[in-house]
Amino acid sequence: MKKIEAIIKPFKLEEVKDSLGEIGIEGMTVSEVKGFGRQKGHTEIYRGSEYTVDFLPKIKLELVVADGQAEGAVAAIVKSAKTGKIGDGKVFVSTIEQAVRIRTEEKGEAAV
Amino acid sequence: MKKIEAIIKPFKLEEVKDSLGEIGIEGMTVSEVKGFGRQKGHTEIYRGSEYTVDFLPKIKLELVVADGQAEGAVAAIVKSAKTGKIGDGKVFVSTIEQAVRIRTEEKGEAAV
Amino acid sequence: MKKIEAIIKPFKLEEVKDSLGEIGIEGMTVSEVKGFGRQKGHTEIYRGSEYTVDFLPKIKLELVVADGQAEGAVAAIVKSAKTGKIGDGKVFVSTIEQAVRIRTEEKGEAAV
Amino acid sequence: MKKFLALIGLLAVGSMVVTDLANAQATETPVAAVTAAAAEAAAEEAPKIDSGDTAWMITATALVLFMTLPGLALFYGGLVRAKNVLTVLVQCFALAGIVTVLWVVFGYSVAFSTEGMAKGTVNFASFFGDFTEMFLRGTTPDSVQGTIPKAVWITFQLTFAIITPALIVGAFAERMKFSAMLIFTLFWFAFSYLPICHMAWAGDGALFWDWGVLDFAGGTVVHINAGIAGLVACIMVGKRKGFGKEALSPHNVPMTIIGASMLWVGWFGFNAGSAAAANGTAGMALLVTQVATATAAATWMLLEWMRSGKPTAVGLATGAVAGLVAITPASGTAGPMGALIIGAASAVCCYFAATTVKRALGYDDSLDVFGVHGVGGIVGALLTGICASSALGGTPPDGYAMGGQFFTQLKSVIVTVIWSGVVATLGLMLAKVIVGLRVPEEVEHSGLDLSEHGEEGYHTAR
Amino acid sequence: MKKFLALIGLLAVGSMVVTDLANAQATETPVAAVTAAAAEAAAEEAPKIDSGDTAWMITATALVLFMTLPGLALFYGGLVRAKNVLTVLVQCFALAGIVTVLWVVFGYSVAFSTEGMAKGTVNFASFFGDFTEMFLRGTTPDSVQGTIPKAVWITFQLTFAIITPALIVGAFAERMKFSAMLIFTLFWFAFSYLPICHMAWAGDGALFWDWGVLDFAGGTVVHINAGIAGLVACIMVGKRKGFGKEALSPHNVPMTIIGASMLWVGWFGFNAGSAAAANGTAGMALLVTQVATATAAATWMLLEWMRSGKPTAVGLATGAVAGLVAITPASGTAGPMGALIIGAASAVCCYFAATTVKRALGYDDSLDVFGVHGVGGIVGALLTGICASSALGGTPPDGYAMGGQFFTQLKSVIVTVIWSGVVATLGLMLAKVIVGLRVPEEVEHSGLDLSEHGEEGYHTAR
Amino acid sequence: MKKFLALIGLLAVGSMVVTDLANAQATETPVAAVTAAAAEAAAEEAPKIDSGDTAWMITATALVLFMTLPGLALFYGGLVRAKNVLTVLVQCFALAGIVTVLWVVFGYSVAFSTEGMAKGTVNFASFFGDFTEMFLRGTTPDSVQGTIPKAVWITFQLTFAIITPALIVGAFAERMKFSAMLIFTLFWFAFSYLPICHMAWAGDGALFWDWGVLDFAGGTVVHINAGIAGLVACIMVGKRKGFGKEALSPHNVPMTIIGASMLWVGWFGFNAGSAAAANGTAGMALLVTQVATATAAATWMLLEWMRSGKPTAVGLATGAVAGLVAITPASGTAGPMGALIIGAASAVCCYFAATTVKRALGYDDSLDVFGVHGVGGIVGALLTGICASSALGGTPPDGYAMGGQFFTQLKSVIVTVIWSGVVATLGLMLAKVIVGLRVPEEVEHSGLDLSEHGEEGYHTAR
Ligand SMILES: Nc1ncnc2c1ncn2[C@@H]1O[C@H](COP(=O)(O)OP(=O)(O)O)[C@@H](O)[C@H]1O
Ligand SMILES: Nc1ncnc2c1ncn2[C@@H]1O[C@H](COP(=O)(O)OP(=O)(O)O)[C@@H](O)[C@H]1O
Ligand SMILES: Nc1ncnc2c1ncn2[C@@H]1O[C@H](COP(=O)(O)OP(=O)(O)O)[C@@H](O)[C@H]1O
Repeated sequence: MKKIEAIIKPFKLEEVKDSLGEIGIEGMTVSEVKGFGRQKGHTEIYRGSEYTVDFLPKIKLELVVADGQAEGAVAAIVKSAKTGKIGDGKVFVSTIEQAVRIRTEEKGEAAV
Repeated sequence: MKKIEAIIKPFKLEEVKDSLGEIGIEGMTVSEVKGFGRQKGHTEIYRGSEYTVDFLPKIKLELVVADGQAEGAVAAIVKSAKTGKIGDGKVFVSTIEQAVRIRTEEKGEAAV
Repeated sequence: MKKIEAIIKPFKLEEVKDSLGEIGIEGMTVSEVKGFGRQKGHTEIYRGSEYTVDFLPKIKLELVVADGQAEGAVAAIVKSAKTGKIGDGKVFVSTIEQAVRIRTEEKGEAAV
Repeated sequence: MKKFLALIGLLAVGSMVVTDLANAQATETPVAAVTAAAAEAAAEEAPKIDSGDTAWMITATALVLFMTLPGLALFYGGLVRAKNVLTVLVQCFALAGIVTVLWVVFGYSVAFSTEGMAKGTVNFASFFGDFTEMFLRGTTPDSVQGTIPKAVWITFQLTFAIITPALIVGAFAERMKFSAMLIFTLFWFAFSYLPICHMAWAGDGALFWDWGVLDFAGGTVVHINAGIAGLVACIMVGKRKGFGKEALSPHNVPMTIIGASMLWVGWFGFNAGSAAAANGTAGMALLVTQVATATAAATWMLLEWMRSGKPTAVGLATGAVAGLVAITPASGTAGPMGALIIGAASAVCCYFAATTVKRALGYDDSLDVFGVHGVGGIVGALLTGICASSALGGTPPDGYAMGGQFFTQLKSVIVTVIWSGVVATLGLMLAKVIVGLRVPEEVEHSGLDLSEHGEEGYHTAR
Repeated sequence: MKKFLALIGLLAVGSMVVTDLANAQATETPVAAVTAAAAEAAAEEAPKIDSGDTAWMITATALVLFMTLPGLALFYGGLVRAKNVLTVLVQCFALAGIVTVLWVVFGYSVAFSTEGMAKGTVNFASFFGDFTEMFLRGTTPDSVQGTIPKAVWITFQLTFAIITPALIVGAFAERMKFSAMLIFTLFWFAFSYLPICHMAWAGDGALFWDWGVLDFAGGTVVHINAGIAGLVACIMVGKRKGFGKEALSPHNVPMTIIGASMLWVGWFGFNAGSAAAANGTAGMALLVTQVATATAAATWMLLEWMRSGKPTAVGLATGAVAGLVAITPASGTAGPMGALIIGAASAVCCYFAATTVKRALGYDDSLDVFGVHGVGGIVGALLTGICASSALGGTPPDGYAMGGQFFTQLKSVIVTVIWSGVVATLGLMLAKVIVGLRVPEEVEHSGLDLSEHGEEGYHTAR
Repeated sequence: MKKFLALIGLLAVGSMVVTDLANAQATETPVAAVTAAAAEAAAEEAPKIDSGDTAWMITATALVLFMTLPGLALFYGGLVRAKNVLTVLVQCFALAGIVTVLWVVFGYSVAFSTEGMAKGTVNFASFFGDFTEMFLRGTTPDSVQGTIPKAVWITFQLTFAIITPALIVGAFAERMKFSAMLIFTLFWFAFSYLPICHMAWAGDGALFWDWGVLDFAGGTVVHINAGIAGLVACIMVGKRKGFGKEALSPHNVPMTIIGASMLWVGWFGFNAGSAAAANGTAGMALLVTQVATATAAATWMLLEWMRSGKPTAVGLATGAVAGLVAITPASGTAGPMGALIIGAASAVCCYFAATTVKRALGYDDSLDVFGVHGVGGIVGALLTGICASSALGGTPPDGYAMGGQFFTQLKSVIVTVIWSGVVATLGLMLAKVIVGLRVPEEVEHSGLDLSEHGEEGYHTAR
């Protein structure tokens, strides 16, 4: 199985979720993160002192899929998360050795 | 070493932590996440308009353990996190190549 | 490519970010987590009842780097995150098989 | 829902029957009784509106409503877990809405109507008013009560009727069904709040009034009454899942501090407003309220500091509320010295009630309604009898004797405890039969906000 | 910025021209008109300050400012997404600042100056005051208005002038530029708030006043006026990205509940303060405000409960505001029974306006300014005509006839709707030409707080 | 803890010695001095309670307490990082508690007792009162001060005594030990707040009073006094870790806005309440407070807009507070025109003090206590002398001459700056010796809430 981690712009979440749904992927875990990269941060002002905030709000998506689904999932994410502007984010793929569904104790691809 | 990631129901955290403690695992990192899966979301209402919220609050547990401990840890998590109802969550296992304890710069299994 | 995950003390974030910047690493993703380990938790008091809070606030840093950069990055993190006191945290390294930059669809090391 | 609506009807009919009985019994000539707070003023000639008294009493009314909305709602809301914050807010807000309607329909009349009352006579009318003023019939802009418009007096008293049931919700927070809460508290409102209010404040012929009980702003009526109902409720509803095992910590302490601060400020309306005039009594009530509250907060802080080395925010806030509760009945008769005593005593007693005693007995009074309002109310009611003494700088009523007054206070405490306890038990049994008291276990785990109210308190994601 | 400053200048000049015209027209002998609220009092001999009335009116002024800061700001702030919370707070706060300055410079004079007005004569002065009291010239600590210091009266009225434009910002929340908002609302303030206020309250010779319109505390002046401007604005500014597709959920419901509670409490100042005295009228206004608000909150709750099984916190709060809006014009003439009617009716109408109607028509009135203030204001204005009837326990004015009064009310509603609608359209066109109405799409995605104000609402990381 | 308790004892004894000296010196016939605010009223025949004045003053007292709890606590609480939010809230709350007790025990007496004072004579009693009214001995519901109950007057003044030390905590926020804070501020309260209050307001024979200083509501007593103590404290305690390197950003800007709004509203009690009556002076104080505050907020906004293109929420709030501070001493004598001037001037001066000057000098006044209260207080005190002129629409005192008055104001500013600076230094040295000023570095990193108070502000997990 593969684990796909995607860092995306927050307002793209619904779209990405829907496009994953279209290819039959309906399990994922989402967290709020802060990203640091080429996209420049913003300036905040506090009583006249400006300071730069480098970390921007991003959403991290984690989904574990069967090996065969991985490519399709990555493509779906890339397509739906793209705005073409800097800061769109990244997708990372790695290997998962075992998966267990807690409720049923099913293992492997049956579990994801 | 193995990395175990478990997505569980929030109110199960204490129990899971305790059952891991019983088998001697006392290091872990926890984060608040939102999960999307078979468990159907809930309906929220805002001035008479209902909308569905698909993402449910979950807790993600990450722990890195020595290879030999992995199986026991997974079993402990599954046992203590199970309610038998949909949405209990998943456990994923993958490989970690290196671990460093920052304080002492110990490496490998000594570090986890 | 390697994925480096580091759990550090929150107030060290700026320092770690800067020392990674010095060795040319300028992409990373950060999240707020709670850590459980040897560092003992604290006692909170609520109307005269004391209870122990085991989970301490930590910052998790995730960065994917080219294989060659991994060692340097780990060293930079360890150096800058260390206080020598318990609870300084861990660094974990694992393998990433694929990376995609969403904006450009660049793949592999070009994407990180 | 349907069951609930049916019940409302039942309640109304029930009250009517009760009142008809009352009227039937009342054979003596009706006496034009005046309420406690307005007594002095009314002693003078023709009733005329005083603009200063009116100005203060409108303000006091606003302040007392402010105690519930948002004061108490925030105080409680911050103390529960994030997944249940809205239940507490909704309960306070909904009670404010419904109790107001009931007050207009029959509440004011049942609490303050004086048909059939006669000084020194204990009859049905010593416990309940009747329905002569249903829908506030007869109240116009020109109606006068003492030196203020009657409409102001009615609204001022209404704000007390709102906060009292709202206080109770802290006891069973985080687990009771909203529908069960409504059935229980509205039943209790009709059969415990209204009669105790009547006994204490309806004037000559009312039970406590005739006994000479000193309850300036509602120690029995509000705090003991609510505190006991809370104790009964939290026991009958049962403990929260995880109680005693996990930390069920406050989700937002600043919210609790805001709420406590608003309670403190609003309480000036509660206590000084109970003079029903802007006079010396009101002024002294203002001062002693401030002194007792501050003393209790400081005392609680010292207790915590000595026992755990850490004075907490929740502790300071709780101490302040304990002081406010305890000075309430005494605020018309105690002086600054009495306020110091009452403040310190209430902090010590409530501290041990909410910590040692609660732990020992094992009931889960989520937000310490009994520990603070019940215990603080009793301590205050009893010390009121003592601190009225001029030896302690108080302003005793005519014919005051410390021992006798203490005993009188004690009697009223006992009656209130029993009355409220019985009515609360019945109300909870009723709610249990109709809708059941508790939410299912899964709901308790996932939080009541979503299941009961279809909302979550916070959506922090952007 | 520069464009904006230039515009402010323009506005000022514009108003001056208008007023000069007004003065030119005003050939009749000036009449010393008194404002609505102070009318009764002024009927008596020499004007003298009454300390009770003054006490109440200073307090009422504080209460009405409290409605905007922080009441309304919080009510609105909680309902938007976290990334836009500061825009709403800044808009309310900035308006409080700027409107105060404009009020001193020319606003009060344009609203309340009575030069050229004569009972029964419709002339320019029936619509606009003039500039004779610019910079509040002539107002000293000794100036008296009715039975209170004139300085208090000016400040009290100012707090109404602050909240009205602030109400509008809810309609276009989460997408409008701050600069555009200022241009639009200040234009609208000058050319819609001030004249409608003048028509309703400036005294003999003013349009609505002469018609005999009953608008005790600002149904036309404040709520319909703001509600219509909000409707026009949200349509012209366009929908939020994601509207109708995603849940644009409130980021902090407790914040909204706090705000609604503060509006409720502060509204006692708004309505009872509109008596300009601490008298029986103020007392009855207090009572009916409480009753209508509570009834509306409870009604909204029941509606939700029946339709979705879940009474929500936002629903209760919205219901309360609907009730407050609707009782506003009626609070000087309705009785408790009328308050029950107005409360229930407003909740039902606003509920359907903010849900069914809005969905059907598809405009994005972010925080339901039109649905609650527009619709609630119209329902209230019309029912004011009916509930003043003594048959419903009201206090009708001399010569009252229900049908005629209803028609009079209707006329004032129609004039307000058209006037505000036209001025709002012009103001928005002006803002569009000068700075453009909306922020760019990326800014809307990432949140207006950062781009417009260089700040984020929350930094939760330690 | 033990050290701390011992110190409290010491403080008390210290004050007693000082006062005995005072009494010894006071050989002249005691003069029945009246306090500033009540002077006019007292001039009339027999003192009698006026219900309107009383109504307003009870309300004003509630409003001023509201400024501290929760106003100031929230204003400050939102500006610190989440890990320190409770320290600020606890400090404000604890000070409210302890200062109240000290006020009853000796504070009021030391501040307002007039034994030994004589018009035109500078003696010990010009600086300190004595202990004749310890424990408020002799104050009953019938005691009258001017036209209000003395109990109200005492409580009103108490609320000023509470907020002043609470203001200081903003300067050393996020790093000072709670115990050190208590030792320092209570020492300062006894030896700087009480005497400066006495000098300004105790009546004939008091230093500033005899000089003819205009300080209507506490420019010297409250703001300069606190601002200087804050400056000294933040320098002596040292900078926060990370100051100047990282963004030490406010964790909850809405909380700060709520707090600022409450300060604004509560300040009507502060300023208009300082008339000690509901009269024309109070009315004008209400108006000028509103005008100066709004002008300052708008000015600060424009400054930010011009300099960085982004008007911020924190900026608007800070501007408003600057305006409130500056109008405080002037609120009894300035007119609307003066309020515009004072508002604009204070915003400009405080803006540069809190930004450019602070940056240049490099001290870490965490929440700009000196920049806003110190600088705003001085600007206000000086402009009070100017804006009292009738040429600017002010209400000058008898014998007013602009130059002389300006000089008099300046003298009082200088005395206050030196006095407060010296006492603060001593108090901090004392605290340093007994418990040390700062928390350890690790505690500063992990947050003071947990280590000092055993609590965390927020538990967001469900
Ligand atoms: N090497 C990396 N490792 C982990 N996360 C990264 C890395 N580089 C970028 N990111 C994440 O991706 C986000 C977008 O990256 P950025 O360089 O700003 O723009 P782009 O994706 O358009 O190249 C960052 O905010 C960060 O969260
Ligand atoms: N393929 C997946 N990848 C990552 N996380 C998943 C995946 N499927 C489910 N999850 C996580 O597990 C949680 C539970 O899954 P769900 O399908 O609802 O129920 P169950 O675990 O009982 O099958 C989800 O809320 C989500 O957080
Ligand atoms: N086995 C583990 N797996 C994942 N995270 C761990 C593990 N052990 C420790 N951590 C994380 O590292 C943090 C620091 O660990 P701790 O044992 O307290 O101190 P130290 O790093 O000094 O040995 C913990 O709070 C936790 O977040």
